[in-house]
Amino acid sequence: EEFLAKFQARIDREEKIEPNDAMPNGYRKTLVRQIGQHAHSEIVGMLPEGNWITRAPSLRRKAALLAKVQDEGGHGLYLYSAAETLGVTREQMTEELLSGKAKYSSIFNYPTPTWADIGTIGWLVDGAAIMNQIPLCRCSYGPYARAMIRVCKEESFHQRQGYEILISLCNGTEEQKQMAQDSINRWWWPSLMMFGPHDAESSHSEQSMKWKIKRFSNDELRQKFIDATVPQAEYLGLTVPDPELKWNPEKNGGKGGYDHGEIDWDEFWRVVKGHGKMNRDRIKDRKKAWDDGAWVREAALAHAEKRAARQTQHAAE
Amino acid sequence: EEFLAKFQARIDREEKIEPNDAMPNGYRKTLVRQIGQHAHSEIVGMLPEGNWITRAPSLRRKAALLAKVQDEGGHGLYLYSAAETLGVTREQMTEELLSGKAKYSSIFNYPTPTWADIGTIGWLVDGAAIMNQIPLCRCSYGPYARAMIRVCKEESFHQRQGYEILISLCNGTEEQKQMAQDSINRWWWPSLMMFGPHDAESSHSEQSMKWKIKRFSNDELRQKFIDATVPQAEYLGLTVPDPELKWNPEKNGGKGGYDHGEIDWDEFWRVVKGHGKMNRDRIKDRKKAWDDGAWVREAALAHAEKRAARQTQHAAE
Amino acid sequence: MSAPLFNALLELADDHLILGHRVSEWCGHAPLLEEDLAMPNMALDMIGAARSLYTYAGEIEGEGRDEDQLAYLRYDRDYKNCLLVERPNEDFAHTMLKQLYFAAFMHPYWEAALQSSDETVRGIAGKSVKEVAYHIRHAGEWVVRLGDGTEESAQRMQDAVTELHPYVEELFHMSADAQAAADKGALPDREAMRAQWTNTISNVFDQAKLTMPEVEYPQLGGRTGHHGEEMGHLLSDLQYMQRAYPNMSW
Amino acid sequence: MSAPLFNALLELADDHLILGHRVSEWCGHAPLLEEDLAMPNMALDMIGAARSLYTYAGEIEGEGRDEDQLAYLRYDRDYKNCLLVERPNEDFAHTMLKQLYFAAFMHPYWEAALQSSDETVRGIAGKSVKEVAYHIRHAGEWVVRLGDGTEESAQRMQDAVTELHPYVEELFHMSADAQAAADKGALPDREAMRAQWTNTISNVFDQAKLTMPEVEYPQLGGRTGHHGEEMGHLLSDLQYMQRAYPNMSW
Repeated sequence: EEFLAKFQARIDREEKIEPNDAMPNGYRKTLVRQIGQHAHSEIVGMLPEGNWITRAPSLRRKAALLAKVQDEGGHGLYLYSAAETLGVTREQMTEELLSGKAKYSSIFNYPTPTWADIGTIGWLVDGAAIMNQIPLCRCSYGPYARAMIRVCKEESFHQRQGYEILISLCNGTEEQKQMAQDSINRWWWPSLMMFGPHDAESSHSEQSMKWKIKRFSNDELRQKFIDATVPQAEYLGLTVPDPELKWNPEKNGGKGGYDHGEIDWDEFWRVVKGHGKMNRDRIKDRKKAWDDGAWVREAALAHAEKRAARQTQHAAE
Repeated sequence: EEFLAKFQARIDREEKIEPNDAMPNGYRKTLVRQIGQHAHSEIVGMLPEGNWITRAPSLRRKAALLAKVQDEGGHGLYLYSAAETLGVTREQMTEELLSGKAKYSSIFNYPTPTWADIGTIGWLVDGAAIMNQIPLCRCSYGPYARAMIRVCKEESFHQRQGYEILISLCNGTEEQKQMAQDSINRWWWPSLMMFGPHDAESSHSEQSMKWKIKRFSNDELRQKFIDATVPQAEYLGLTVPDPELKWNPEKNGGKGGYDHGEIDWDEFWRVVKGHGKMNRDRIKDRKKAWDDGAWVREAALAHAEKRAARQTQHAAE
Repeated sequence: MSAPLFNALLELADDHLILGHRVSEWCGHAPLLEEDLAMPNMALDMIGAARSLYTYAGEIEGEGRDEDQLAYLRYDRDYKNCLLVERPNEDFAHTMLKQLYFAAFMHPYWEAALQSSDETVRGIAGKSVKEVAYHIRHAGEWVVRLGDGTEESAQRMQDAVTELHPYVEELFHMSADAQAAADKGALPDREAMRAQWTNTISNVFDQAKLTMPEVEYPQLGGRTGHHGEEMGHLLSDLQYMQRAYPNMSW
Repeated sequence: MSAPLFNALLELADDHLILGHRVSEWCGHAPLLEEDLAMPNMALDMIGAARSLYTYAGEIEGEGRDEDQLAYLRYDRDYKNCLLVERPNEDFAHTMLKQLYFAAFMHPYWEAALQSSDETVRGIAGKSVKEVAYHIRHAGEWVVRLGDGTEESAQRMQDAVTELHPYVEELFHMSADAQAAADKGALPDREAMRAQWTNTISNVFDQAKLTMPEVEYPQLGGRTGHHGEEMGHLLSDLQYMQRAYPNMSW
């Protein structure tokens, strides 16, 4: 009781919680789940974009895409490290991902059938990720907050790059414009779903807000995203695939904002439960990489042990 | 002694030797080696052409190529069956192929980098094969002779088809003509090598001639092939890549024929010994198919046994 | 009528082209020589049907597109094949099951199409119905052998069932174009094949000791060109020559 | 001079493009996360060098071809990369060994190129020499770990050596164009890298407990566009967009 109150007081003072600090079990568990899920999303997120590395339409775009996918791996690495400060290993987390116990962002269960998707993912998906992540830079858990600062900086670079790909398409031929429009048609709604269920349906939200792991509600962030993104779509000359989308000057306390249509929550839950187009392929790919790589990891370990043994022996001689 | 003389007398009378007939060990061994090698060539020969099935430039050509590669598998099947009449199993032969103990035609160790190669293989490689095989239709060993009759009929259909592919290319654009010329540049000499070393260097020839397994010498068949093929190249408007090639009216006992340049025997032996561009890939592909398929063959066997056991039980009830 | 029939024919043609492509990938790599003959044989049937269907679709469209232009010169999002046929081959169990699922649908479909109001469709159906009967037999026998073979083969077969079953529903799905073609009597109603399909598969599964899974969420989308990622790589091989050497005769 | 230098630059550029392509195929599929970062990193270096080399080759040629036209719009037989770089990835042992073999050649090559008579070549060399030093270190460490790791890894590593060693000689092979460029002092003599290459590799092999095989018949032909069959499939993916959507900006 007293401990919890003291802990909450630290949180309320905006003090950062650090790995060796005492913390409530629920706080630790929430963070392990959330950071792990976030790390997995970065790792699985390498796949839909990785799908276009060998087919990128120009060397410049190929290099940028390689760098981007590499950055995602890097984010995964920081995030696993942040989670490890809470006493869970990367191996444990990986096994939970591969067994389906741990989740990752559902957005990566949509396929990338066209090159335009590389642009759209940067623009919309990374854009939505940034909206979610900027508040996390002030998260009460220090290692997570610090990882997010670095991640957010790179993500906004990715977002600009993605938008720039779409600018090229929208300044291009009729086929290219169609490719861009088709891509936004497919990604718009899934991007909105990235903010999670409506506040009323969101199970973990309230406690997370109190602990300052989360600072804005799902619906608030979603609205911010829409308001920021619709004008960008207009600039591209693309149509947002929501017939109910309409400027509402009353919204956001009189600053104005967009009213929008309802999200297809059946689809949302279907994909979360594992029935999206790519769920099974994503896990299969990761599992294959992990299983095929077992001998490499074992060899690295065996070699390190041999080397250590030799050094001990050498020192003893 | 007496047996050998009697056997030779049968051969000399052009009697067919059949599976249950007594035969000299050397005769059996020569046939097992030759038929096995021939069967393996059909099987490995599926790979260079199979390389273009998924990329054939039209549906008509794709269907024809599928049918052709299927025919090659069929030839492999007859030939393995013919060899099995001599007391060797398909498994034994396959293992000898995969271990490198048994050979297959060296021509299949050349790659097929372009679509034109599908035409050239039909025209030159199948053409050379037919030259080699027509005399085998009269081979002294009955099952082999009968298999070859069927094979030769299909091969000449393939040869026409291959030539027809080249006609399309040579009636086509500049790129297509170049593709055809490049292909004949690469395949001409290897096709000539298909007839084997010069008669003087050919180790198995003399006894095989006596036993009527072989009826013409390597050099005779090669000359026939050149004389038949050069006019076909001319008709296509393609240049045979042999600057020493020249019509010689004295040749072939005054009927005329082509003088030609010397074959690069170093290359011939290099490829025979396993150092051609594709030798390792070919065996690796076949080995992978065989190893990956082990569980299927085991399951088929297990199922057949279960079924047989059930039928026995059923009959007993 | 012509646009719906054109599209409905493309659905059928794309199914055959893409499944034919997948089976043909085995050529020279089969687990036993007999299958190195049987698989190209099935591929040939599929490609043959695709050719007739594309040719007829091109005539219906009336814009001078021939079989090759329709087969090779569209983009990923324009192919209308169901998702089942584009799934990667994985292992021999997957391949045979996929073939069985498709053939068990096409057999009653072509039988019904023998009564089509469209003469060309009747002709294609007459040829195809016999071929597909052989596919059911051949693939079905393998599903039985593998399902009731060794422990490993049974496991692989059951894994294939789990993986491929969610793609079955799309076979029965009627696009608006398919519906319009059915309303005119030109092509059969796909929904009507369900009983026969289930009957064929149950029969095989009984012998194969396999259990038919419940599918909560079927995988749809192929008919509107929403394909998986493997499709693009299939197309880059399929289209290579036509794309790299445009407007030539082969 | 311009044609030989153009061709010699293409040899180099194609080596980098194709090896970069091969390493990049690992992206998202590496055996451990650290390698999911290291491999795209190496791929980026390779693609970066390829871009500079193609751009410069295009300038030398003077027909207005840019890096993308040179990288994407040639046929199989026109690519001049050595055969080593196009070999399939197979497993991680193959991949690291291939990278080591190539980097152990390129390091002294770029060092020598720092003395080139050609300013642009000097510039490319200056950037690349540092990158390649890292590739040697990174790939070399893995070759040691795997060669002196478990029984399985040692076997895989030795298999990779047996398979890839015949492709090494081509690194030192001088095409007529490379010779002409060397004679002018624009590019180094490839043959001159042999001692350093052998030294680097022997060093790694000693630690990795690997034996260097004798190669009776080296595999040559890449410089004259005589590639293996895997190359065509690599190109159908590589070129897909440029072929399917010609003359567009991306």
